[in-house]
Amino acid sequence: MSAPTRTPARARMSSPAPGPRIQPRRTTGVPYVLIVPALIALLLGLGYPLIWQIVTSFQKYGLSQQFGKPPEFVGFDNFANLVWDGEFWAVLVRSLLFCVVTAAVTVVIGVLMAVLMNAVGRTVRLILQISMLFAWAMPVAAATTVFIWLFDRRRGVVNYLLDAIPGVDMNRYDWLGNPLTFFFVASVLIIWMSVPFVSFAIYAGLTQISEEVMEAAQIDGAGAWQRFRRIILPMVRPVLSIVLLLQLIWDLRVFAQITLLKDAGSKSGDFDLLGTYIYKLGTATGDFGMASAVSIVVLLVTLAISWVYVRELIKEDEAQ
Amino acid sequence: MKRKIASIAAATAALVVLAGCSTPSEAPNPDDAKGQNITFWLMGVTPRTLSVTT
Amino acid sequence: MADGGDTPDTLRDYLKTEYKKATGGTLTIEEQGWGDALAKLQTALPDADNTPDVTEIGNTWSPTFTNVGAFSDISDMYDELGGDKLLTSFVDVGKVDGKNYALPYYFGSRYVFYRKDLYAAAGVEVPTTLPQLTEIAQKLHNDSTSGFYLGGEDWRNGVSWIFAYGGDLAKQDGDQWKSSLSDPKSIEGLEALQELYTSASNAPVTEADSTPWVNINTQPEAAGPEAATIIAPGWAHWSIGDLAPDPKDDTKQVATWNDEVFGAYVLPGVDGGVAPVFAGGSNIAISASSKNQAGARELMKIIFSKEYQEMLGANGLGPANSDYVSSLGDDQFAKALIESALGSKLTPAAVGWAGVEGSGLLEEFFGKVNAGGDVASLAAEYDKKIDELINKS
Amino acid sequence: MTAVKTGRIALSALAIVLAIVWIFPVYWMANSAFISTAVLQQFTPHFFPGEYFTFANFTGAISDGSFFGALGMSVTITLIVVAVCLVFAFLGAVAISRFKFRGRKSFVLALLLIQMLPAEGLFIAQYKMVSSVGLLNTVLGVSVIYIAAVIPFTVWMLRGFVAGVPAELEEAAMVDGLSRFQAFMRITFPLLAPGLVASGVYAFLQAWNEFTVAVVLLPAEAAQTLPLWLRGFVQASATRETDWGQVMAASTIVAIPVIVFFLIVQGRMTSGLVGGAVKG
Repeated sequence: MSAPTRTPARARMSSPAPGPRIQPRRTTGVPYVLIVPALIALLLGLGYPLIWQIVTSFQKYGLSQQFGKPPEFVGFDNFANLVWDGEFWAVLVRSLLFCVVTAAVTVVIGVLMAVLMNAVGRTVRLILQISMLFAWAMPVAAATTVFIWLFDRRRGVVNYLLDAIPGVDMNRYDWLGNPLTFFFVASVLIIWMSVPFVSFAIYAGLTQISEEVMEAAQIDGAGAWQRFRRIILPMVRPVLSIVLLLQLIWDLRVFAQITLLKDAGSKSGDFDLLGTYIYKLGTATGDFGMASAVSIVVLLVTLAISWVYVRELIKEDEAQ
Repeated sequence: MKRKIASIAAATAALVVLAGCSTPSEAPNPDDAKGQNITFWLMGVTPRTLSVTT
Repeated sequence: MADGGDTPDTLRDYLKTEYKKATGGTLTIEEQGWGDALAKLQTALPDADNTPDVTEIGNTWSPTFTNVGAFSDISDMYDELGGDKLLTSFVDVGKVDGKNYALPYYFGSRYVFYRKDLYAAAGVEVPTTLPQLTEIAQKLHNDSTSGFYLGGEDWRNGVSWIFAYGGDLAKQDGDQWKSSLSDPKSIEGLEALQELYTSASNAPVTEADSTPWVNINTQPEAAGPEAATIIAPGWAHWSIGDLAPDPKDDTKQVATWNDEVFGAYVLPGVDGGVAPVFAGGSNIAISASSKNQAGARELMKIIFSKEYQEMLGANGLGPANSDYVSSLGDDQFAKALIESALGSKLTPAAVGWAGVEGSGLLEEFFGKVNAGGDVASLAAEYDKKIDELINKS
Repeated sequence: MTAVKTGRIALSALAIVLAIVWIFPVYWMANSAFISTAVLQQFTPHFFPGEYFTFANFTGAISDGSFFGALGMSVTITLIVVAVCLVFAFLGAVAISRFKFRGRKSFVLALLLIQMLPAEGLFIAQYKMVSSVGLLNTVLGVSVIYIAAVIPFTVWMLRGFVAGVPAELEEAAMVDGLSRFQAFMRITFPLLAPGLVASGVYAFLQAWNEFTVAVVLLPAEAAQTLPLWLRGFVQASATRETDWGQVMAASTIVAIPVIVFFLIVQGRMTSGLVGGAVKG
């Protein structure tokens, strides 16, 4: 009676896909030739900057070095200053919290949106997908500008609508004025921007589940929730895990939206996330040695947090 | 449009050319101002913000 | 009427034609928005192939870039360009070891604009001392109209209260600078500012540099203005007045000054006289890495010529050369500009001052003071933070 | 049956509500673009242009002529980045999903690491590199940086697609006498089209929206891209307040090419996302 738990879908991550068995080719040069273009492009665009960043993180590199004074090797001073600098840890914790919450909500809404797309009729699905496309296509600078406009203290639509509710006085409420509501607006903006990609990716996974499996479960009386938990989720899990990882990485590195929102709000450090903090250290105060050190620490912290998951991804990749 | 085609042609040049480029040659005698084209950067006076208090 | 503030188009065209006449070469003028100017200066100035030949540099950034060697030594041109007639305080922030690198381009200043109708209705007079200003602002203040509109983080205006009570942002001992927010006089000024903000300003505590004239004009559909008094840079007066659709283009609004409704006065000192305000304006310098030193020097001569200085004055920008200050005219705005500029003070000429400004520490500090925090402990905390940056280059 | 019917209607209603929530900011941008700034200043928001309808914001936005230069730069850079990135990433994806070779694991790991590195700290080095070879203010200089930033994700995404196409199909074709390359091109490649579209869309958005690198590598006004052109509006001039009507019109103009590009690829893309990400 029980629905087959291991749906024979092509995309099962953990079990080798029944289709392609990679025969161990004669180890010709072909794979190396194939990855050469990508390697060259990466080296040309990122090679020098990465080396420069690693070297600079061990130097005292300020504006005078930018104007020709030879930089001074200072060993781990930059990293030490960082560790003892309370503000860095505050910004790091704030950014991690922000990216976990934003990424989680994005993916949850994305999954629900995908399931919804799968459940509704063709025309309604098209309407939903077109509106997602419009939202996804809107450039970051334009979307952030509009959100600042919507949440504006005096002329914003949000305050106007909330004010219309009897008993609610939101007149002149300064959304960007205190950290909590500032990050709420930032999170809503980034979720709004990211859901389209997530929902399309998950929807793609859903259409893989063969119709028979879903009908079989329904006939067996499995409720919507059981069907979701026992069939849809396991099926979509591989897409889900990759999309969640990417969303976490992107939301931890968010910069443009926060800069523009801060321009409209407060210049104080209490509103910084890692992106604006690094830019402030580097450009604004001209301490490029410190900014490089922070960037490397952020890379290591991101890797440390996602290592368990990344290793599993690599292992599965090997198994294929 | 001419500049556009030139930049596309440059783009399709093998990326290796990128590493090989050398900086343009030295400008004419710096002491004589005759014919020197110069640029002048102006700063917006006060920091303008996005604040919609305007 | 030129809209003042940045170098209006008439002045740019003049520079281009004059430069063409003098050298036969072409002058390109590019405006850098504030947000990206720092990143561009840091990358372009040191790069001989892409540096601007001449650049305006805010007088608060001038010490930092001058000290790291970004500009050419133009001491030999000092007298020819105006010598001692040039605004000395601006000259000093562009000088290292007695050599001139950046010279004053124009000066601006800030003074108070007020609503005469609201003052009359409340039966208050133009204040002659700073404490008096706080009193009348409190009388004028109500929920919909600020007695004195000032953003919580707006330190460029707030700093006048520190200066007025004899305090300063930082003090120099030897070649090192030390932040002096917790100096008793600075604390006295900050407490006075805190009292004014909390009791007479509806502006958000996180607002740093708004466009204050929006608050003193009566917006369409609104009963009255958002503020009875504001403090703004001199050139703001072109944007203050009765609002009406622009005859030339009805999608825009134009403000025409109205003497019955609007007035201006200089920020009064603690015991009368004039309170020192934050000196607006900027310096100008030749990029050390530029390959067109001669052409750049020609442009400097044109900019410091009598004709151009007087054009600056005609557009409400304070000429760098005191001989031509009269070109500002003698209306109430010119008088207020000159009178307030006389006592104006610059930010510390410390090597790391551009870094201090960029860090946002001052916005953070003034925001917390105006939010009602304990001034003494905040001052000590931020003195320490600023000291880490102020001597760093 | 009615229970299922009403359930369906409820879901459709929810879908419509969500569609409205997601389209509303886009609508608000377009709506404000057709309302004059003076009216936008008023305290009551206007949900329809109605009698305030004006086209002045658009003409104003394009009037200073720098728009077409910026559009040209953005289109040129974006097309080059998308084309080069797809070809190089596709080859890389084929390598890591079709072959076993030493260094494969570290290559895949390196691709992920690059995406974790914050970009804000790199622009000084990128400027030094690009200006040292005299490529500031050029399409090539910026494209090289963008391609390197976009390839890692694109290789990951395409890898899933290539792995999704069974190798047996190729072998069967080879048995019929096709060469290895012909088999690949005739069998596997057509199945990858949706995957290429989906990755192309990602690369397009990255290049079209990029701002922080462009600010430094395209300093000259003549070389600015659309995001820089838009930023210029928001910072207007020091004395004029931000002209919100023009900002919204400029934002709409910047958004239109992207929306058109999306609608063209929309069909292929949704099926594209179907294939690729699932194999990821």
